[in-house]
Amino acid sequence: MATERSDDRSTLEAARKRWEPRFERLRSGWSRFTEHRMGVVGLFIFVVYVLWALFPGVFAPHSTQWVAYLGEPPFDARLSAEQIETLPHPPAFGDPFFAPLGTNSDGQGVLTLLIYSAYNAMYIGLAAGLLSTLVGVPLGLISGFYGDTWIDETIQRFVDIMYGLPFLPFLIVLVAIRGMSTTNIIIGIAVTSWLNNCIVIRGETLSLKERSYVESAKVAGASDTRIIFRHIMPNVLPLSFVYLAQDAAGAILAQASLAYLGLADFTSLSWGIMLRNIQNSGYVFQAWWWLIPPGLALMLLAAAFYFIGFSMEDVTNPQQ
Amino acid sequence: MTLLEVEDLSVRYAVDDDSAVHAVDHVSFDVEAGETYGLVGESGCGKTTLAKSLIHLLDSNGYVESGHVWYDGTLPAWEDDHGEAKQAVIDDPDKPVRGDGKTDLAALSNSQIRDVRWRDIALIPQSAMNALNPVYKVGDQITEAILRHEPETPKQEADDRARDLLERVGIEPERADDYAHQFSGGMKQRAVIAMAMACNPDMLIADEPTTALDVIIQDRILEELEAIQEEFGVSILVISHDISVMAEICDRMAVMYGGKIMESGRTRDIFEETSNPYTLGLKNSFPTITEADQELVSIPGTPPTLRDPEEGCRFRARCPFAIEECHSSHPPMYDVEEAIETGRLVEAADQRAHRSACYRVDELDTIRTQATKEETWTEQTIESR
Amino acid sequence: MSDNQTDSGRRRFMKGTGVAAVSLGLAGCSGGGDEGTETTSEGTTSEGTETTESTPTEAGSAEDIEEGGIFNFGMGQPPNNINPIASSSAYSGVITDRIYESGAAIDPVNFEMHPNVFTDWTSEEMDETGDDDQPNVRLLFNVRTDGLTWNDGTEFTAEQVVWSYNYLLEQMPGAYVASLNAIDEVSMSDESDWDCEMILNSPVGTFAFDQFGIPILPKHKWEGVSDFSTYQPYENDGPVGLGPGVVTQYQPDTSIEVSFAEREGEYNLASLPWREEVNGIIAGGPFIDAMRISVYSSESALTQAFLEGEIDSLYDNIRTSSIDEVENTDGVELVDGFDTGYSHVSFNLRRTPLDDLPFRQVLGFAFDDVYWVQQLQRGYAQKGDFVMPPGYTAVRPETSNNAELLTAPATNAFDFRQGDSPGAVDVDGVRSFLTEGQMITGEGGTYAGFDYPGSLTGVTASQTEPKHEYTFGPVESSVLRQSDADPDQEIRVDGETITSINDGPLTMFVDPPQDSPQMAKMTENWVSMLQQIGIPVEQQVLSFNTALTRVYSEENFDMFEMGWVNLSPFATNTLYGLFHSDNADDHSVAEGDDEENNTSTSLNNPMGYGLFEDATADDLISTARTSLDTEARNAAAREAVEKIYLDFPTMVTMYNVVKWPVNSAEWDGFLGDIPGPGSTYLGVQMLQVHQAGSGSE
Amino acid sequence: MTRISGRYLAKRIVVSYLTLLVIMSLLFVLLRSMPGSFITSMINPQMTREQIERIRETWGLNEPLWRQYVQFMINYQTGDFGRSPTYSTAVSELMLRRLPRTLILFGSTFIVGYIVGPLVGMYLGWWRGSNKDKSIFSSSLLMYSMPSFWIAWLFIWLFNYHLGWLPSSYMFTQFPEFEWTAFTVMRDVLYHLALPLLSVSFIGWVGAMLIMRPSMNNVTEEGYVFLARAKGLSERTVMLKHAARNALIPVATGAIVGLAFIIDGAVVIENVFSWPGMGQLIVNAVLSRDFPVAQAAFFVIAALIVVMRLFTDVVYTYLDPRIKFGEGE
Repeated sequence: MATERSDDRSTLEAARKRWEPRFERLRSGWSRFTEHRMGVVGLFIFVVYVLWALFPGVFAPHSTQWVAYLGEPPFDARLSAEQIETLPHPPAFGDPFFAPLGTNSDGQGVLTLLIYSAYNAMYIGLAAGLLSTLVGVPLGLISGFYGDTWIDETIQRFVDIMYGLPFLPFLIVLVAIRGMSTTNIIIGIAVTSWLNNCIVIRGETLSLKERSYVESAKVAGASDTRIIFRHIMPNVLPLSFVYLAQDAAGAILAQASLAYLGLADFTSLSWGIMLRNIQNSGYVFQAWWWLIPPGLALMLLAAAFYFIGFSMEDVTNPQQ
Repeated sequence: MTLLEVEDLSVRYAVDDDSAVHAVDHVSFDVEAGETYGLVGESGCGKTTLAKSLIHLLDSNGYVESGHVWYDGTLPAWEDDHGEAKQAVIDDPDKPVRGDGKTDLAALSNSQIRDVRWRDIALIPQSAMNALNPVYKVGDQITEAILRHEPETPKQEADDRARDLLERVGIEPERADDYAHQFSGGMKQRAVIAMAMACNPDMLIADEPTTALDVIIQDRILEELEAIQEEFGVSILVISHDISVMAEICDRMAVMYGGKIMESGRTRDIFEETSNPYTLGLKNSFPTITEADQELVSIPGTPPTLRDPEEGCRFRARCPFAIEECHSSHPPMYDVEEAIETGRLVEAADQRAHRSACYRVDELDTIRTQATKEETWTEQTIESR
Repeated sequence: MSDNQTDSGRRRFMKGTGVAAVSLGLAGCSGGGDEGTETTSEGTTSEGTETTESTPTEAGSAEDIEEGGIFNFGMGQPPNNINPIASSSAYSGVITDRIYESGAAIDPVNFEMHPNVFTDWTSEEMDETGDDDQPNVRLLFNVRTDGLTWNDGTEFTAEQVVWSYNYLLEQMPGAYVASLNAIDEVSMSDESDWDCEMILNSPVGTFAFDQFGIPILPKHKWEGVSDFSTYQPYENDGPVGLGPGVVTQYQPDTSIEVSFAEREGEYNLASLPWREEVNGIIAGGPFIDAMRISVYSSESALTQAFLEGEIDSLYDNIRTSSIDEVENTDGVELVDGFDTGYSHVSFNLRRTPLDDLPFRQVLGFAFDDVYWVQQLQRGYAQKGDFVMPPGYTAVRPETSNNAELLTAPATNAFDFRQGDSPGAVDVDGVRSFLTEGQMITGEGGTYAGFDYPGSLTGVTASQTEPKHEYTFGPVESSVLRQSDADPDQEIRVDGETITSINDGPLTMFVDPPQDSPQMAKMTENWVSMLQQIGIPVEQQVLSFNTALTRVYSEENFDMFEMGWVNLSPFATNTLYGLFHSDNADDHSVAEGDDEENNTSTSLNNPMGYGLFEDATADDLISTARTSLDTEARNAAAREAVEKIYLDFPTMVTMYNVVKWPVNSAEWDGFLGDIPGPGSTYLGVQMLQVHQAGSGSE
Repeated sequence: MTRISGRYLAKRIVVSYLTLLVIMSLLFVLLRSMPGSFITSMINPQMTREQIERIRETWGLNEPLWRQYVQFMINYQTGDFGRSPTYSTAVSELMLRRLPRTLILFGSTFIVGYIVGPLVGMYLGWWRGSNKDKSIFSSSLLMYSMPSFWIAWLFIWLFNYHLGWLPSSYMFTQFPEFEWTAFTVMRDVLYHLALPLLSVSFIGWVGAMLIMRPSMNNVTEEGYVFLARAKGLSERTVMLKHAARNALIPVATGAIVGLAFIIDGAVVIENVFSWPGMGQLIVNAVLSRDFPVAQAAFFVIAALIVVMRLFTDVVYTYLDPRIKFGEGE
């Protein structure tokens, strides 16, 4: 009994010992991260958008079904011609209806759409970022670990080839082949954006594998997979998070560009589609309240990702 | 004649949370013209900071807190025809020039000190391996220094001088057209020495001149330095953690610890009449070729963090000989000879005398004997009182 | 297909099928668009809000008109080339139509065919019969050689016309293949009264439009051209044609200038007597020195350029959102016009339950046309009914008994069945229509709460009995369960849910570039209505070309939305091309080397209308096509149009109301109240437009 | 002072060429897996089967896919890009017409971006951590986060719609009234270039800055920078001559990625500004399934990137004398 307990304690102790430095690292990393005002601002924006994405109903003044003048469905009338003529309506605060950022030409509240669109942007950003990380990081690890062998050479040639294909037109082809759903757009973005991850992680791995602990693991007879995933990967993960953040920002902007070109799923609620719609219905220069907010929202979310990413880079950068 | 008088110099590094690292704390020493002066100590003791602070090459958060660096030489603009400071400048209370013509380098502005750098005081940096810019030819980098300080020199002449300098340090002049990566480590080091002599300075700061080199090359470089000194009569301020290097080349030296000078004096005195527990410990931790069976004993503990240091002797925490007094304040520099001869603790009046910062300078014999025993260092229990 | 007024019309007709996919791909262009206004011309009724009316300028006489000036014209797409027979783009037509002329010309107001390069003609049925047992027809015609030369000054002869036809018969360019296929031979005539003769292998009622509408090519330029598609007229001192213009600058991606002043030789086709007789047309042009065409890459840029005065007019409509601005701007004006096509949602009749007429009709009941036309199209559109736009009155069924265009009850049989609150569908009414086995066949009666007086022309639907039994039961399909519409019951077709019959809900293809915001909202609304009734429907976004392939080549779809432009005013070839079984793929014929099914040939009737006994208008269409007599032809066409309406393979969702913006401060002479004033009949406009302040009043 | 051995160069050229071949193959597969065929646009339902066959034959579509592929590869080797079905003209002619225009627009933005970006990056990297660095860096990230077409709209709104200073579309006056001299043409192009250039450059420089900043920051730690200071050189000289010169080296690699990025910009920006270049061509070609044009456009861009890569190797040897290609290979 007693020995068992002491065993327990020793395993606990061991676990504590094992985890403590990690917690410590996390904690110190966090405190270093919070030193960057930029990163904190980015995180703040990010959190706001996450809240928007998860609970749009709490933040939005109306539902997406809301129509100016008529209010929430079920409607008791149709819009009159005079009412339609006032659409898109500039910001109104109660007279004749409440729409703090005005409405679009269909009478939907711009602020409402803006908030409900956060989900799509977060989804695209995080999913595409994650996906390209999942492709880029393992390939980079393998390529770096087997540096200067045929494996590395093959992967690098492949990267070379992919670099030769211009991103956006290539994305257009992919979307055309696979259809215009958000999922396909995410896949398309991921397929074309893992290259940077791969190259950076490869470089990092190349230098890491020369480190003594990797050498010693090798001498101790650890398998390649074990060395890669157990000894090297934990060290490149912070860096890959940095690139995940940057890829996420890139994906959000890429989706907006696709939407501009009319190649995004327009039945979904997204800022890119909002911009596409204003262009399509010809109010680009007439309805600033409809033009500015989606662009700003896009900019701020992409910037939030960049802010977080670059602050993390500072934190994880051993030179700093 | 005194070339450099460092007077009560304090250098600090500002840290984020408004505290400061007291990297160099009230340090005074003199360097004579033509002599080799050593600054020795563990890494982090402030020796490099001290050297860098002389010509304002501190990192951006470092600054001179107080003190003077009197240097026998002045700005080109303040010189008369003989290279001495003009009387008008000396008389001008706004100009940091003393009656004897020495200029306070610490008081010069950034642009003024640039004129002093290399022309008066050249520097061989810590890692001479990286000191050469990889994208320019070695010769051009020497020429650049010449043209900076003697802009009227024709380019061709500067170039010839660069080749000449290289030849003097044993590098074929045509290698001036090579890039740094085409040089071996020793050649790079020598090229930097050649570069240091480009403007014929009166003083040369050699920061760890041999650290990254193998022993044979180390030796050659040291010889090179000595040769240069003989030829040009330049003073050399050598900075090293390697006490054996110091023994070899220095005329006089100072031992630093925790931003303070612990002991200074003629090299021979310091080695033969070691008068400070720290120096004793340091000596123990270095091998000497003469004593074959010597056991190496390192000083336990780590150097103190210098962030807003507490009162008391900097070395007290690691010192086996610490006494009550050591905790009250850092000891002043006592005159060793005076202490030995009279048994009294007297602050040294002469910077050049053999000095030691220890309250127990009067008990040197005991300390020296105990210090040779290994257990003195290893078994000490350091109580914090 | 073929059946359009002018050769440019032919191209634009094809555009709808994807030929000009480019144009629809990016810039969003005409055709079932979101633009449009109500018209107030005779015969049509205003549906939308009253807007400021701009009336075409009264025709003045040519003598008073001061000639000169350069007319700047903007387009949203570049002309891909200016080869009149290789190009399939409407934007090329803007240029080539100023250069080339054909045998006959069409009156843009009443669509009669008039002499042009041919001065007069006659037709006679021959004793011989062609391949399909149809009698051959001989056309005899004379060629105008007085007052007409090639635009480079070269003399024009009747022999050149014969050469041109024979060259085309040899080359068979795709754009004219339908018209050329009917021609057996063209030669100089032996008859003393006639210059030339053309033998057709079957009667073509609209030969003057089809066969005489083919551009006449200059022998002296084209003689050595072995492959027409590689010929670049501009690089060979051309293009040379009989038209009024010459191309004086050609930067294909950005700018083109067609000069009228620099034409060599005589041109008198604009002053032919028939023109003077047509109301509104000023004979004797062109009065402008040149027409300059600028290409903009987006519609916003185009609109912007117009509003800033960079261009005097643009191709086709101005976007709805700018109509107010144009109306409030001095010096610019909107010329009203009719749509030349329609927007539609079409159904795949091969699929259950889309194969059943009552079910298709219910799809129409659920379509909220008021929401669509009034709110989404802002009233700048007309509610759709027949597959002929209201501008082509001669072939609309109303004509048969003088009913009100667009508003007669017989044209509203499938209108939205509104429930208690505005914009909500009458779920119970529609459900009982189905469960009671009702069907609108052309007989009068009350259907799902709406009176219908019976058909105008007396035709009835092809189907006489419902094919399936409809019941409603608990909601099972996931589409409906997850739907916001939250239906309480789901439809069963012969006891099964649609989802289990079709391996999924009915899918509606939506294509993004064209009107995406409005179309998306419309589909969303419609799908929601259908879901409320209990019909599992979902929408799927496809890029235009993907949709085209799925629909037109593979016929692998349930429902899709698209638009047509530039239909034939005579209806015959439109009906044949879009609704005849000849143009529907039944997938029985294998094609290519290794293909099992025919899935790459695009046919214009993807619905499969005509392939089935109980959904066909083949006979009426064939009668209309081959009838040389105009009245008989129109009567058959009207019946066919109404039969298609009742059979409901296609739900016509709207006709655009055309508002063609022009710079009225500087220019005058525009002809309004015609279909496609700024597109199809741009040629007419360019012949009579002139500097403002001269000629008129 | 070339440090590239002939053998190395030859090897690199061969590898680049093979890369291009693979890219071409990939393009062939990709474009043909798109639904729809350009032939659809040429086939008329009323054509007889023979007529359709003839068209298919003309465009080589009757051949089995592998023969089409071989033919395509062979044709490209001989510089024969085929003919465009939508433009009815030789594809090479289209490329020649379109490419220079894109190069003018994006070459100029490239130049502006790669002058401004490294300069700002140099400054920020040198003063990394300072308040100036923080504020400039975060605002440049904000710029970088703007959708390009959106910022272009804002500029058009301001400079064209509102102030009326600059034209919002085209590359030149389409129907110039002025005399056609080198000077007037250049002035005209610059006038039209202003707004697109401003819009793209507004965002475009940040990419180069992002590479230069950390690179510069790393260099500040180098011994030679310290020594340069110790030599008494002015801060400016140290920064420009000793630090920036070395920090520029990785920026050259970034430029290649930047080049690819520019093509993406071209697709959107050319559309916004009615700039008749490659970007619009390639999108239209893809959307209309004009495979000959799409293929060629992709190929030209890929070739451009591959050639630029080769070119950077040469640039590298001038930027960094340590690099000696072809030795120890």
